[in-house]
Amino acid sequence: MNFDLSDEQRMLDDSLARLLADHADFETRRRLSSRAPGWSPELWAEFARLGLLALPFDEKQGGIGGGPVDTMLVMRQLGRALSAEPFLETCVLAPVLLSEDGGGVVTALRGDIMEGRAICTVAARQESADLVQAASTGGEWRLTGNASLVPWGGEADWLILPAETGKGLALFLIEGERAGVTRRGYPTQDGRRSAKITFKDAVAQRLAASDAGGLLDRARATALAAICAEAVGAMESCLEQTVEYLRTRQQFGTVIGKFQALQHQAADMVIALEQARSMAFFAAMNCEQADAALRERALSAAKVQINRSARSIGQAAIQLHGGIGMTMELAIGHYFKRLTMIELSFGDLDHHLDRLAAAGGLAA
Amino acid sequence: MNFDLSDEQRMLDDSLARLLADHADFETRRRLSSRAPGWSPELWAEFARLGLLALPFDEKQGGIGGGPVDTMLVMRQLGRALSAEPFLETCVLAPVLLSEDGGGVVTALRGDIMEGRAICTVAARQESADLVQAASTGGEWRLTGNASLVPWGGEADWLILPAETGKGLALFLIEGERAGVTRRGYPTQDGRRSAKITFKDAVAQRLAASDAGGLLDRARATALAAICAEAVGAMESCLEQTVEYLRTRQQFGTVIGKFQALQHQAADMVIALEQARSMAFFAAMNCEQADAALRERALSAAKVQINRSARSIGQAAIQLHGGIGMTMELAIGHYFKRLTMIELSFGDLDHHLDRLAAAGGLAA
Amino acid sequence: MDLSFTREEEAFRQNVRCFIQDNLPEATRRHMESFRSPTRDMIVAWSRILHARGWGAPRWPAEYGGPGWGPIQQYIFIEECQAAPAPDLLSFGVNMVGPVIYTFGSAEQKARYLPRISSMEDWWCQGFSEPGAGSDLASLKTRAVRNDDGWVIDGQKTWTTYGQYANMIFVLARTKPAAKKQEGISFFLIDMKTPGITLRPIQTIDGGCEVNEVFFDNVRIPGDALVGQEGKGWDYAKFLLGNERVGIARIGISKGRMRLIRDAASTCIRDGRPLIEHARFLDRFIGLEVELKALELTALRLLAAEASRGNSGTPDPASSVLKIKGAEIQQRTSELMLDIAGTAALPWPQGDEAIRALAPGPSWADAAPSLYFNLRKVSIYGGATEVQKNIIAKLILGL
Amino acid sequence: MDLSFTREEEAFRQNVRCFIQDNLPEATRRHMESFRSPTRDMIVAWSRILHARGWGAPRWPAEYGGPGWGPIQQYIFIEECQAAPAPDLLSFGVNMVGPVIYTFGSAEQKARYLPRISSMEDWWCQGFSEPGAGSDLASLKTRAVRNDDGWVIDGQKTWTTYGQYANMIFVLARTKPAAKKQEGISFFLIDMKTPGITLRPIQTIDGGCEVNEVFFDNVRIPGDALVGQEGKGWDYAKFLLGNERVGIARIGISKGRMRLIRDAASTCIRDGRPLIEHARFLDRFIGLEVELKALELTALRLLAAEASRGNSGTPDPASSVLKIKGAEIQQRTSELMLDIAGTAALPWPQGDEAIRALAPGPSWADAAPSLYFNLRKVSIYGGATEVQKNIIAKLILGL
Repeated sequence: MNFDLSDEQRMLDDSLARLLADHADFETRRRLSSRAPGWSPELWAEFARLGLLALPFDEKQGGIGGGPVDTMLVMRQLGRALSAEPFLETCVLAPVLLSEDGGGVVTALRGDIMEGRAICTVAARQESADLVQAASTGGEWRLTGNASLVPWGGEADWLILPAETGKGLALFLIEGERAGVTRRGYPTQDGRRSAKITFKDAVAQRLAASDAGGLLDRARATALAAICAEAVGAMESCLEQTVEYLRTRQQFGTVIGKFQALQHQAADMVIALEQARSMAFFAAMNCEQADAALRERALSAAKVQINRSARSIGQAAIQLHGGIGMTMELAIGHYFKRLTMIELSFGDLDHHLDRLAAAGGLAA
Repeated sequence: MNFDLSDEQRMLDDSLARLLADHADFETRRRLSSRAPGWSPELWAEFARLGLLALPFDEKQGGIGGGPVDTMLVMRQLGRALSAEPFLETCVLAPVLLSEDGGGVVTALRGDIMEGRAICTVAARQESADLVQAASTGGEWRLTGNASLVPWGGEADWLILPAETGKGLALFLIEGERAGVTRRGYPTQDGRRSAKITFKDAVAQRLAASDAGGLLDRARATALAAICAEAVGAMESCLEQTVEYLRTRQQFGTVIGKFQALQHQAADMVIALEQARSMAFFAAMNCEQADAALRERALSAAKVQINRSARSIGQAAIQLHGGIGMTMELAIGHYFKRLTMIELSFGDLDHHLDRLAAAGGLAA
Repeated sequence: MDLSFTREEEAFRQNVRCFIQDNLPEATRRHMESFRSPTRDMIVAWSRILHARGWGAPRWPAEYGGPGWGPIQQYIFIEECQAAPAPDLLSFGVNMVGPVIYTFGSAEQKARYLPRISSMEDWWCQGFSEPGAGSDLASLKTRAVRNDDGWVIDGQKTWTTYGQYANMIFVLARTKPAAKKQEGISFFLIDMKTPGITLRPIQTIDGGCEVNEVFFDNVRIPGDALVGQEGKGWDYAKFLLGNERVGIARIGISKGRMRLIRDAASTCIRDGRPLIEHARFLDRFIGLEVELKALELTALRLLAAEASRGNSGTPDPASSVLKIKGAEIQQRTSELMLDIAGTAALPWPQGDEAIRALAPGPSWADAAPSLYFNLRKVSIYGGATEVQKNIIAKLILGL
Repeated sequence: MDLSFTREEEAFRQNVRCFIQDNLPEATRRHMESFRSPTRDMIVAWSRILHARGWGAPRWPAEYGGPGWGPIQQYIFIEECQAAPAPDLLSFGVNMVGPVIYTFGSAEQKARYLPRISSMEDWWCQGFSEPGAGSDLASLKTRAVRNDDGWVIDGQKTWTTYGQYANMIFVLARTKPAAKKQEGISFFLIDMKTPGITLRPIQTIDGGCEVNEVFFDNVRIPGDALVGQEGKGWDYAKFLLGNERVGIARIGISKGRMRLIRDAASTCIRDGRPLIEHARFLDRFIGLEVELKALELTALRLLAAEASRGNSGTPDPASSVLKIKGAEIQQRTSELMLDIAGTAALPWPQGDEAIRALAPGPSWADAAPSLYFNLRKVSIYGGATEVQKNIIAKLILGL
């Protein structure tokens, strides 16, 4: 066991941090979030130049072959910078779902993603109301149904989604602008965008996958670990902003960071952050675990801790900022909102507690 | 609605407070608790002189006819003084259970209780393992079975308990020293005493009761409200002792009560106490409520709050005292222990949350 | 000691309830039931309905146009309104500046302002906080300099709720710059249309623009804008804030919200069962019900104590308990709602019904996170939780 | 970065586990499993078993008789011992005074004491706290005055755990009364049989007498009782306490206790079902499991960081996180046990098996409240939670 970064990892981490510091300051971020697409295509191009977009793809497929630790590093930095770029969808979920398909379209798409030419999102919600039907006629698959709350669904070039074929679940790939696809995008609470997508006899390509459900679960697990790391980055930033505020804000003739009651609340934030950080590591350690039961248990435990820490750190950050923390003008509120939405993503607290309870606990 | 005491109540409250201040200081209390009976017969005699022991009995039966508010006042003072006198059993539970019986033995017992000559306890646990069997032969009722955790069971002159007659539950009265009764007393965690009692063909008197189960429930409700008030008294004292300690203990060159983090913990104790105080009132308001469902819901809500406040106040009191709070030499630890045992008495937190859940909530 | 409501009190409650049932506009009720803030028009319309009934200033003595109710009646009235749920009366008028005016104001100020407050002809807002004076209100910097026929105000206020709707503002300003912090502060009543006053809305994290910055640039006001004595403004402000602390616990609102939460959780199906039947949710719901019941009784105890000793003018420090716990409970109700909404809380339609229709979940789902974000303020404003704990430690415990 | 244990580390764990399984006396294991503190004899016997295997001082470097393990191995070893559950090695010897002696002591002190520590021939206890110097340890008053051939100690220590079993005590005493608080304190090694030392046991609220007051009345000790330099005692004490902070989180003990709690809750039937299947209990259990897993990884991260940068001698302030959270988790495990025991926790048999048999519930039921009461200490000793938060605020956050 060691927690040291390799030289490559350290370099990646540093370069990304610098890149984000240069291109993703809070004011830029705010301006971007006010209209579609909601992220910065320029920054995305920089991601491509940095090799970030090739990171999670297999070396055999022309990628860099990064593992969960690399994803964790990247997502943490994105979390720190409140990045809204669709990395999670395009470079964490999609690579797993595309991984078993060696066909021409997919190979081309992989290339496009790695070079920053294509954004690919995934409709991976587990709610049954969202299940799309797929019918095969004349060698063509056609999709009919609705997918709601698809992140960047209105803006992505490509969309991957599970659909029911009548003979079980399969994965499909479809272009965003395809005939029969209606996309209605809208803003979300955290300054990002989502969409409701309606399919009506829309021609789609079935992805090769020996076990579509299993592959989807693996993709979700990888994404869950990734979003835990994003949350840790956001929490780190919350803590830093709060400490900076405590160090500078004057009330009652002194900086408020001298008040012991506030110091202790900040100390509680440190503790919650350390616990969350540990469980983000735990998620990364376990998200590629072959034993699905062990994997899901570990990931649920991680999300439980992340959610609890996110809630307490987010709330404390606002409380310690006082009124100014309630305004859209300061970054801290945006972090709080993003953390709240991360809590709800890939299963909320109840979902993961239920999963652990059904398994009889973490150590069962 | 008004929360003012009547003149009589104010007088009772004051006299009792003075009496306890004179007779029930902590050192006396500690000495008493080290051996049976565990309480002070002298103080009990003073209770009788004060009219305390006649308080809960009906005026028709020679008592004073006090209500739940009077009981609340008394129990709060007993809680403040950490009194171990068996008032709850003899003067809260027993009067209800005896209330429907006008026979000679019971009339005499009531008189003896009011004049301080008899201690009467009640085996009122709801656990089925404790159900005693009653058999009627030749006009006599004989009890067989075990009763565990009977408060002051080894010392009381009389014992009331429910038993199964074969035709339903009935209430029985029996002398402690009766043939066929084996009593094995032992100390409890809060410096009081309890007993396991074994009955073997022990002759007992059946108490008149139109509905023994209902009467028992009413007695338990009255006792639950009473113990809530005792808890409030104990919590008040915990807070006072803690504040006094914070005002006098010096560390880092100042009294520790100047540290804001400790001040805020003390403020949290105030909040928990006020909430508990309110729910002790709520329990008193509702313990004689005729609608059993409403009554039980209200009492469960009260006990939930009392338990939560008791736990947080007790723990905070020890924490704020530091090491010295961990010792038997200081009163505070004894209060903490008593509060912990009150949490477990007449239904713990789980029991009352379950009851509220089964009823669909407090307002359902 | 009588711990239940008297027959008269119960009859009073029934009377109030019936009036609200018959007179609260249905659209307003429905809007409030979907966990949204009332609009300006809803507040004005409802205030005028109450005023027509003589209930436009429920806490005021009869001589100033109030109904002359005691604290228990006032409490019942407010609880019934909040549970309806009806919009709150505008606190800045009836609960804040009104009592200051009738307690410390001149005869002329009383005659001019009080009727217009209870009839909601004037919309008042508050000019207390400043960018550098939040919890530490006494460090405020806005200046009022005397000139020939009045005062000239310069400075900046912030967190002025509903400033955009207001035609009047009450302001704390420093009239003696050299005096010690709390001294030399005076209390002014100012017409918002006076030249030199400008407003800048502040968008908060729930997406709303309830609050504003207010700038005073060489604002000339008449001499009779001053309330009471020059330099006594701090005392009047303390009186005002103390008055508000029982109401600020928002117990009636929390009770009404708990009822709506129960309804929502009864219709929201998770894993084949209504959410309200899930043990974890029910436990949290019940835990909150118990705390809220306890808080309600704590408030009643405080009111009863006030009723039997008479209002001393200075707030009972125990009201800090109400403020802290009331804030905590309000925040926890919004967390329950967020949990009911689940992922349906993600979209941010900002009032666009077409977008709302695209999202899964109940129609109020987007209101849940907004409320959750918005209610972070309740442990910050009106004396932050930390400040209230300082008050308890100092004034109740003597630490 | 490699976030799993290496094959070598897993093999090491297996090796340790087998040794414990084969060598831990069955009666000791059973005693520990009923949530009771080990007796003196159990501690001594088990320490000697480990010592015979060469593991009597698991954290020490090889040159002083330790096994020369790295931090991860040390962690695995301690975790396996605590999970067994085996008695802890006596911390005052191996983890506290031992490292002080081999880091700051003279060659002669090392030779004399270290072997007797790892073999448990000496039982060490701690003389740090005083009645007026708890959290504020630096205000201690015990004096050491130099005389011809040594020192004379006068004063009073308290909270001396297991003082009744000890033959040696390490003591902080003031050698320069005029110096500033932290200065002028020195560190001494003292034989408990020296005339003038008396002990008074302190009974704690769990009923135990683990701790003692120790009185020093004109106690004459030799010159070589001083460790390192005169006046540097405060630095040595900080080194000692910092060393202890990772271990003080008692993660292995909490893990072992969680296993026992799971077993207990699986056999305890409530309303016809094992308690572990009740949603509320299971939620609390799982919540604690998650926190404990997180804390374990936090500890490993700290150890790994230490392993890769080398022990600097000064404790990482992040170890305060471990101390706070470790204490909280220990306390919460005991609350879970209390809840399992329910009313069966009421009797207080104080070791009397006949009384224990009279009470309902499992045989460990009376140990539950004792443990609950006893573990209140863990957020007080070794730097109270409040002091640790001060450290975090100051040293990590720079506030």
